[in-house]
Amino acid sequence: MARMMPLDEAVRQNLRPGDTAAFEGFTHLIPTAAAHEAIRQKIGNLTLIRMTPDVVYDQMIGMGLVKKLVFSYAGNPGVGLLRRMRDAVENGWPQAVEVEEHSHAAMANAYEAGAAGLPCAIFRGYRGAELARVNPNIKSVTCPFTGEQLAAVPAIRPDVTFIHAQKADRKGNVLVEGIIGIQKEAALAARRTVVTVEEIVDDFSNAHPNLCILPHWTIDAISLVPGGAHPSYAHGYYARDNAAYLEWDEVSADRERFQAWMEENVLNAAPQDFANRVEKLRTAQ
Amino acid sequence: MARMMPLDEAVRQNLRPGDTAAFEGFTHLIPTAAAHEAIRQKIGNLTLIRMTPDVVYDQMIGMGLVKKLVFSYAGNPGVGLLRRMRDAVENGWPQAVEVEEHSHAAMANAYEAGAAGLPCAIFRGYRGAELARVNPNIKSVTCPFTGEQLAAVPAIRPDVTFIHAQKADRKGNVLVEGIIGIQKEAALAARRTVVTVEEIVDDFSNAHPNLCILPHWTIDAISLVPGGAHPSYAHGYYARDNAAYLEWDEVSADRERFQAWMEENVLNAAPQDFANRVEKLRTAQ
Amino acid sequence: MTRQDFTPNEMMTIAASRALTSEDVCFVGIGAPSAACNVARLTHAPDITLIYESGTIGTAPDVLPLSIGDGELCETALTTVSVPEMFRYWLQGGRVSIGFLGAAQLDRFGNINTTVVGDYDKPKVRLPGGGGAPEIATSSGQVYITMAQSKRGMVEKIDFYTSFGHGDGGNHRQRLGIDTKGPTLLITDLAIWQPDPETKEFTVVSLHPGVTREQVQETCGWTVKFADRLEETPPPTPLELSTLRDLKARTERAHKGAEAPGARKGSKDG
Amino acid sequence: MTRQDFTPNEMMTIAASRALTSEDVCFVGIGAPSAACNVARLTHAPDITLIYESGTIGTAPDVLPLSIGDGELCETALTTVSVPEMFRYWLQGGRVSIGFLGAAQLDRFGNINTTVVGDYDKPKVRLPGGGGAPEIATSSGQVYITMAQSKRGMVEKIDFYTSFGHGDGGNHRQRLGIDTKGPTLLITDLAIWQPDPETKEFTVVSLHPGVTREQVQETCGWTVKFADRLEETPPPTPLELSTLRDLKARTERAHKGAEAPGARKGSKDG
Repeated sequence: MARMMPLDEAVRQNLRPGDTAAFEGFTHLIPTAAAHEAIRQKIGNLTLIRMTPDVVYDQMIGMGLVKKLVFSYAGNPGVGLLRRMRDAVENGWPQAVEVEEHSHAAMANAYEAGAAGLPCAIFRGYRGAELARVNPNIKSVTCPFTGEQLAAVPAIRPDVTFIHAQKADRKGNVLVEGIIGIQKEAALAARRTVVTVEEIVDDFSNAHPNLCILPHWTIDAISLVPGGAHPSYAHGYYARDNAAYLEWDEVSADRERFQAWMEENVLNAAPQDFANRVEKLRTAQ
Repeated sequence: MARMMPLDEAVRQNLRPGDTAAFEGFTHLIPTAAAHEAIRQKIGNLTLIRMTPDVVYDQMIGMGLVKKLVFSYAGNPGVGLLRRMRDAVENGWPQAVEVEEHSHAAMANAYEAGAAGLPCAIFRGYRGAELARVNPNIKSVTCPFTGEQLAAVPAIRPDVTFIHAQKADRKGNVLVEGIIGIQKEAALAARRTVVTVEEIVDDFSNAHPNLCILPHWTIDAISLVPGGAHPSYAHGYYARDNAAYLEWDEVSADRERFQAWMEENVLNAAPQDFANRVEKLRTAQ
Repeated sequence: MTRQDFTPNEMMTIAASRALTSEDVCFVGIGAPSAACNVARLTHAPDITLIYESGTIGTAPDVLPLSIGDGELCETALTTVSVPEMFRYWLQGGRVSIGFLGAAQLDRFGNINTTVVGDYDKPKVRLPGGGGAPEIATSSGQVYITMAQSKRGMVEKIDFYTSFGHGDGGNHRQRLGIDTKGPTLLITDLAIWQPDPETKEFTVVSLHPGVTREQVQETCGWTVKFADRLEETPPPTPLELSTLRDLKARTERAHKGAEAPGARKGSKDG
Repeated sequence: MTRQDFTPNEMMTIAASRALTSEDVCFVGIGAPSAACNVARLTHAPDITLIYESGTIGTAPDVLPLSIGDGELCETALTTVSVPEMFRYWLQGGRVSIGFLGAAQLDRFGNINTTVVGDYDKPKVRLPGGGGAPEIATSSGQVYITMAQSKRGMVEKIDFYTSFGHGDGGNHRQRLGIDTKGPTLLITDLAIWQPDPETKEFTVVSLHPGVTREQVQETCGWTVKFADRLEETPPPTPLELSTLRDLKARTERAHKGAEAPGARKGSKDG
């Protein structure tokens, strides 16, 4: 049952050292504020899951909070590689990170299976692809009707999923719009779900009946954090800060510059700082 | 690529004797006009698929056009049994109908697998249920990670699917709203798809980005048939004709009364008659 | 025994409604379950989440739907999802606390038949089939069943296991790997039944006002077990009764619909 | 050889755009493929359907997205679906005619590596990984690849088979049960390549204006095969060139974004 609370409390109550956690968002609605709060609280030893780990996972890895990464595309979208992740994987700095790597199709199906309460997902995938050789969590199943071999992966069931959404209503129902990505599945697949939102409204009574809405009883905590997806964006609220993604490529290239940036922009910052960061990116509503 | 054409032509071009056909609609948006056109064209020897065969399938069975029925709930919704189907199954009148019976969960998953291009669907189902004994198309698959036995059913891939939708735009994109049921999956799972619509609009440029829209290149033929879902309903256009469902229980109770009713209301009627039938049921738009 | 100012059917619906709470997420079968769930919502359980298999989540219909997918359900829902999503994410996903089913045939272990009377291949009566029930019965946290008693309905042995209750009783569910509770409550027009903790046989725990043990036995096809401490179901309160009757009256008016030629009055739980 | 008024990169993008038609349903990778697809849409293929893996179907962005999920893609799309639906119904469902991929490493049979340079467990360079590519490569009707030539990129043997092209050549796809055509076209900054009908080895069929065989060989890590009848790629038309340059200029302006502190100019195909 969704409870409204400040973000620090929501993270403290729902993310524990050693957890398997997903901070999901497919380019859009990335829960940056929640990830930064986790960094401030120094919750470590995490297994992080995400289809498209980008800047925030680069930051968590660089801060030494990550034991293992489950992913399908690890890049700074449109810019290049993730330099902190590379440093961890290639050089073990600040600590080695174990990698479980999939394709997007596999992870999308695995989240879907998690939301659907199944132990595994089957799909037509990985044919001729070498990931099946290096990832023991890629197996196969034979269709009992046609004999076709299909790829199988275990369902994803995070201990906790964090997502950012546009709106919650007063009861704690949550609305996600635009590029909805994998958020619904990631939220439903998790044991606990925390949502940061741009806005809290009275109700969704005028919303179209077929929108992506998570009922309040599927969510554990909701925190109001305007701008909380920056530098990603919130459809209808503010645009993507492409410049910040380009900047990250430079910041993350150097260990000391990275640490100074984190000190200033994360460790010594707070959830309410996000509102300022998107001020110039706000779109006409 | 969707082509706009009159309903008689759309049915003639896309439904052939002996086809496996789905006229889908989950209480809402049932493609009655298309089914009536198929009856007028006397296209027989059909294998009909539908989760919830109701009045229109009762009519097609009673007219002797159906060889086999694949279904999960065959009833006059909220009223009772399907009397023409009972007469066919119990007494072979006007001809025997073969039955392949599933649960809703199985058929929903099987359509989903059809839309997803998979040969089969797996789900946690049929546990302790006797349908698995009488239906050879219910098998099982073992999860390669947990060892759990899951139910498996073959994907549904109709030769042709008919659905009714609220709107098409001029390019032939189709919008379905409200109780969207299984229509998207049924349309995408089929080799050919025919859509009847309430209305043709210029474009969907003001529609919410996450609505259920079928792109024009997934559809073969579109026919404008206002009222074409009667006695079911079209959300935003007209209400369900509950009285007609109650009436059907009486009409279908007697073979001769059934035949007279079909003569008058189907064989000697035309697609454009549907607009009149919903006139009194129209809701404020 | 005094004359009651309510019918056995009304008592059944109201007794069933009392078993539901605001915290429940209830997968609602059409007919008697639908009436009970909505009476609960309109009285003591205003925050109950009602789910219909057509995809509507958190519905609050003003009139009872005739079908599982009436427009009213969508218009009043928090959200409406596709049917595959309903069965995958919401039912199979383990998010339903109560599956509420009716039955054509029921046995003492809560196994339900809505498929055929007689042999499956040569049925005497071809019933509508299982619909959502086979998986509602195994994926919901627990299952409530409601039906009017009759020897034809409550039978020693059902003709077909459409949906699994407690099977042959005891730990039969666990033996099949089913980890949900199954039928935990049966509400008829005469009594409230609960499964024996060991044998899982439905046992009468409460008689509705004015009902005798003999009446329960006469309308049941198996030898009825009664609990040692047999309660009397509290009669409907004025609020419960007026809520149910108002709901039924609104429903009847609505279902007459547009007065199409040949329209019959009223509806029938199907 | 006269001085060209276009760059090799522009020629590459425009040559790639010409391979697309209004009837295509194109699953668009970010970077060079995205530019080519949008030039096609803005010139000779106005009705092409562009799909990005973020869920946007039928997009018509005014500027090129920096990421696969920029807001522009959703705002101009016919509809936006969830990522599982994208990969299940649209890609795996067989509805994509052209999968358009870039590559970090490519071999002569169209196999692609975007995973690691060096050993998988101890990589010299950890690349971003496959993302959608492994299934785009096998579920799309055919695959077009576009990349700038270099000995580091076009190699004798790739370090990791991220996505399967023609494997070891010949009928290797069929032997694995893959029934789609795989890579049928490679467009580089120097030439157009097509697989040999038998061996499936990429063969140069057209040199871009002013490019020599030697230049192609010098920037390719394997011994290049040239077709017997080697064409010259028609140079960009004024319309193609202005369309591409306008698109790039709009994109550059847009990606500077809100002039956040430390913002760098321009974007980079990633």
